[in-house]
Amino acid sequence: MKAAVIRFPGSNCDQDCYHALQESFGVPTDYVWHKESSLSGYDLVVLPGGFSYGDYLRCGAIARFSPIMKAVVDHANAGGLLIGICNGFQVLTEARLLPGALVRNRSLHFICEHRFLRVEATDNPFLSTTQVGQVLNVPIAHGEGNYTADAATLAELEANRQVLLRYCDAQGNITEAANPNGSASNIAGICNAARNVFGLMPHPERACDPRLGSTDGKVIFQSILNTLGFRAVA
Amino acid sequence: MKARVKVMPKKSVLDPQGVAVRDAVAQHGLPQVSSVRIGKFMEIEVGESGPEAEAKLHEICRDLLSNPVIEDYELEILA
Amino acid sequence: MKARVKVMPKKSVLDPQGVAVRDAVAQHGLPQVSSVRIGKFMEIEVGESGPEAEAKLHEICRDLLSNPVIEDYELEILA
Amino acid sequence: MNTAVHLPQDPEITPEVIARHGITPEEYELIEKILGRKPNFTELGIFSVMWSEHCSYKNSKPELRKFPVTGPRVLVKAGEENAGVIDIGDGWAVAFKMESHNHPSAIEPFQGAATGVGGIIRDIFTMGARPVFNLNSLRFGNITGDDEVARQNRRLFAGVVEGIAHYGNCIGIPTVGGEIYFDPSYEGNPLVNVFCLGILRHEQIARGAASGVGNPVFYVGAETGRDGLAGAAFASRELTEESKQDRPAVQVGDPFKEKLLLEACLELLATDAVAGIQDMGAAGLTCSTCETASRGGTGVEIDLEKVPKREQGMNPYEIMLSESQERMLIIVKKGKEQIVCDIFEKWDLPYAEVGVVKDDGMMRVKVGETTVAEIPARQLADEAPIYVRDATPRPAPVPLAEVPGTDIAAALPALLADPTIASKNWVYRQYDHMVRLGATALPGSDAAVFIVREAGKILAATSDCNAAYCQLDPREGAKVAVAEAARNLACSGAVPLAVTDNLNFGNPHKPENFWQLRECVEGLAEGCRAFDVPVTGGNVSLYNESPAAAVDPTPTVGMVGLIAKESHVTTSEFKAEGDVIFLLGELGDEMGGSRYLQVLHGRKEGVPPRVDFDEELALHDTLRALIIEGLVRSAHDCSEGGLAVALAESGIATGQPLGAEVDFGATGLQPEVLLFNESQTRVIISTTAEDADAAEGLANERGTPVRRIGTVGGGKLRISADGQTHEWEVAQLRDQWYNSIARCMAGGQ
Ligand SMILES: Nc1ncnc2c1ncn2[C@@H]1O[C@H](COP(=O)(O)OP(=O)(O)O)[C@@H](O)[C@H]1O
Ligand SMILES: [Mg+2]
Repeated sequence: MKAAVIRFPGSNCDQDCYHALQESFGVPTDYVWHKESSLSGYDLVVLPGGFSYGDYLRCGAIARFSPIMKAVVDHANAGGLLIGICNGFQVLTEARLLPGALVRNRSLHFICEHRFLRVEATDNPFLSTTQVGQVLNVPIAHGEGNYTADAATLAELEANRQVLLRYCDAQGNITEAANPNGSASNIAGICNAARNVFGLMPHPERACDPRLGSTDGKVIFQSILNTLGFRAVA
Repeated sequence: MKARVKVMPKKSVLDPQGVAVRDAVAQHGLPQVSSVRIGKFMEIEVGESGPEAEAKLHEICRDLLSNPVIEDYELEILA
Repeated sequence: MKARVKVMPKKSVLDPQGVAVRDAVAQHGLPQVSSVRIGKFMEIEVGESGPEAEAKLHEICRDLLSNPVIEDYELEILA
Repeated sequence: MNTAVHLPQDPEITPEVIARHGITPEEYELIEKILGRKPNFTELGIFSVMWSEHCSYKNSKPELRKFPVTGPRVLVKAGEENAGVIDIGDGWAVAFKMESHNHPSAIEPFQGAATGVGGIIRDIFTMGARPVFNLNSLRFGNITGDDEVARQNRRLFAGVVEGIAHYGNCIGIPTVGGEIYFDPSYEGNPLVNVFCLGILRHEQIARGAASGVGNPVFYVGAETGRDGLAGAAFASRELTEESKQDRPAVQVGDPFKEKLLLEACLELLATDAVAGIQDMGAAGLTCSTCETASRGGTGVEIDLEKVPKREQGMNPYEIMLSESQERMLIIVKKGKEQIVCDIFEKWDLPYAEVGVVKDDGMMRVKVGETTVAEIPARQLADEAPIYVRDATPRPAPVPLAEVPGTDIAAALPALLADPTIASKNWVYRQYDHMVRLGATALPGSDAAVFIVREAGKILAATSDCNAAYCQLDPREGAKVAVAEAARNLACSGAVPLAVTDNLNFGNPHKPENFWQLRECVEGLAEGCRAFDVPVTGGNVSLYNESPAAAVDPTPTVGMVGLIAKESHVTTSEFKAEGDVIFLLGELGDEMGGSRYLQVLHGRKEGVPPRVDFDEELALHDTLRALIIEGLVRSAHDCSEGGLAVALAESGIATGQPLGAEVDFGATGLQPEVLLFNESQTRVIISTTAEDADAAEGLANERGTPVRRIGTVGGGKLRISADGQTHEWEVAQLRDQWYNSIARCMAGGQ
């Protein structure tokens, strides 16, 4: 299998995603520059975190029109696995590959800290190795991670079990206090109806090395690799 | 062609910045403030003009300058 | 009282957001775009009214809603 | 030779114009002598910025020569280039430096702090290094209370933090540590010192010299605008008719541009196309052209018509003095121009060939065929007049007659809630400190510990300076700053490598201020010699004055260390119930300049703590030996707030606070003195119960004072001494300490 990490101008978690895939899991991984137009041959496409185009206008608004995005959309429409982390999630919503939008954190502050996430559904390629209700400790780092959508969209997300991760406390309770940014229904990550596109604000790539405080992010990569039938060599 | 674009958060959408500013306005001597909504204002100058360019500009407003999921835009063509 | 406040970056202050958007507009079918400047637009509703409240609102525009070092504001009182 | 013309629209050079440029009559005479004629307006402007304190260090250079700058690890010395470079082994090196942006931050905290971060990052990648982390050292007036002054200080504080976060987060360089003090002396004049460290291979060191006559000179990065012009030492009225409004002193930073510039420059430096590279910081194009020429022993000629500009109608004076951000000057090897073009096209950045390296030692500025400035580069860049200012000693600090008592039960929570001591989580959670997968000790421990993956190295870094001590006794205070920095590194398991410093002082024309500067420099120099750490560079910021007086003298020390093995990484928080607590060092008794006196009694007075470097070094060596033996579970140095605060902090650093049962036995000390004195050379460590004897034995063997003072555990911090016991709920202490700044910022206290 092969993974692609897309580099937009202003991406800054590209190397971290590359590191997690290539070093922690031994997945052959390439950087793909945003001016490229093809993603053929890649089984997994990652839109990394950062500040694409400085996050000017709206986060992800300009990156969405990068040349590579046509190929990203085609990849998703063909059923390929696509994951957007943080700024990548914002790009996915701007590109309408995922519903809703991400707006300023309730506190108006950027927040960087470890947070607990509860797994809400496992019948998808991204959390297949976890249990519903499992609590993951994964860092967040964003200023605009406040997920919002109209009531109909939210209802549909719930009905289809497209909400994959919610902010919770250490015991797995979904509480107001556990919500770092004001996100609707404590949403931290969602997938599309076809369940092959996943967007999340937390950074699983920052939780793959015990020296960084948590390895709970690994289950997400492991699930993807299992789905793709990849056996780690590293 | 010169144009002005106003982009405002939809009424139904949460505007965290508006809420924070409303509270600050209340603290600052206008306690009866009931609402503040914050959007963007853009001034654009382009060499192109004519109906085709205007149509293009509308398209740009819809696709790039605003996000219809959360925002509405108003485009005013000046000259 | 209803009011509208427009806050724009001062003319020769760098507006990095405007520059990034200008480049994006150029890519989007209006290659002759020469300038984009981006500011804020606020709609405010307050219970207070009268000259005193208006003066207060001006003060709030200057101290809270804009940063006079790099921005100018325009306040329009609607009713 | 010397053909620079007078442009018709330029003002005449009158004594007033000269004075407005901050140039003295003697300096002006020297300028005429260097040129062999009168300068034109552009040339006068160029001299005024190059000979300003900021660029020439004309008031501080003789002092800076007192720092030790050499050592076996020094690859690039202080002052040689934009930042010093230090060997860290296996062919790897680090470049790091600290810089101030105090005045810009006072005017516009957000942009002032943001562009400060942008500037220091450029200094680092100019060296060919990839920036890997940032620190920041901040000082503000008081933020507690509901008066207008406190509100203003909170606005400054919030704006500065947001500005640092904005720039660092966007560019993707983690801000992993720092320090913040609040003191009335910084009212209206906050200090914003930012630090950046980058990593590079030895063979990647880039030079800021214009070498190779005939090589083309490239301008890359953001277009030039009128940014920063009103900030220079003159009124801008004469420049053109345009209103002052259009001449902002404030530069707006664009971290997105800088991210592209950083990637493009590093990509370019990895080719062999570059002969020299220099960032455009203060005095942008002026400084970069004359300094590269001076370093290269060459001349540089540029054509302003070719410079990418953001605004129309800029005259040579404006272009040369603009402080627009995110720009670099690159001397390209002839024939390799296309490589530069390709890379900057790829990154969608402006670039232009603007000039050429000459052999005549001149900085020559042209507009098309017209020469608008022509100045000998070396004299301009390196031969500014140097002043040795008068120094008048201030009175020696007066020993305290007695130590006022207090309600001890209330004193510890009050100290923990003091914003200077309280947790800085309100600040560092706004900073992305985790990007680049390096922060292994998260902010909150004694030093930032960072894994540099590309090099397989672990670095520790800290910034320290207790300016109250320096105010009371500048020399001793500066020594303490070095000792504390080294101690923070030792507590993290690191060996110090080198130091960068930022000297923040008041107006040097006031002899008392200049004396403070000199004393502090000599104190720092002594400290650096004692720990055998060279100073690799730094920054001087003078004229820091609050309405009342100069700021407290603040010689900030940034120190970087190396941790040999992963297992040596040590953090400050207690790890488990039942662990044994030791004090390494003496009980201490120095109360002068303590937070206790300042916070609880409103008194900044007395003789500040003294440091004995031999004892200090011996303690660090013992601590490192204990760490290497694997005996240390936690180590936390005693600084502001003394033993009681250090013990409390060790227990409350995490969300699961741990109490402790501590007994000092018979000490004969007044309780306030025992608990809150700030004597140096002390560290609280914890070990497992099994390792306790071994640890104690090893410390004894090495002759380091060691006391077994208690055990970790329970929900209370209980401290006994001389037959008295005080106790506190750790959950409450944690709340006081952890949430204090957030409460202040939510309005008052
Ligand atoms: N401005 C800041 N930015 C990031 N981290 C900070 C800042 N100020 C303080 N910290 C962190 O808070 C912790 C405590 O700082 P400080 O009280 O200065 O420690 P010490 O007294 O041990 O030197 C350190 O980990 C430090 O890095
Ligand atoms: Mg401290």
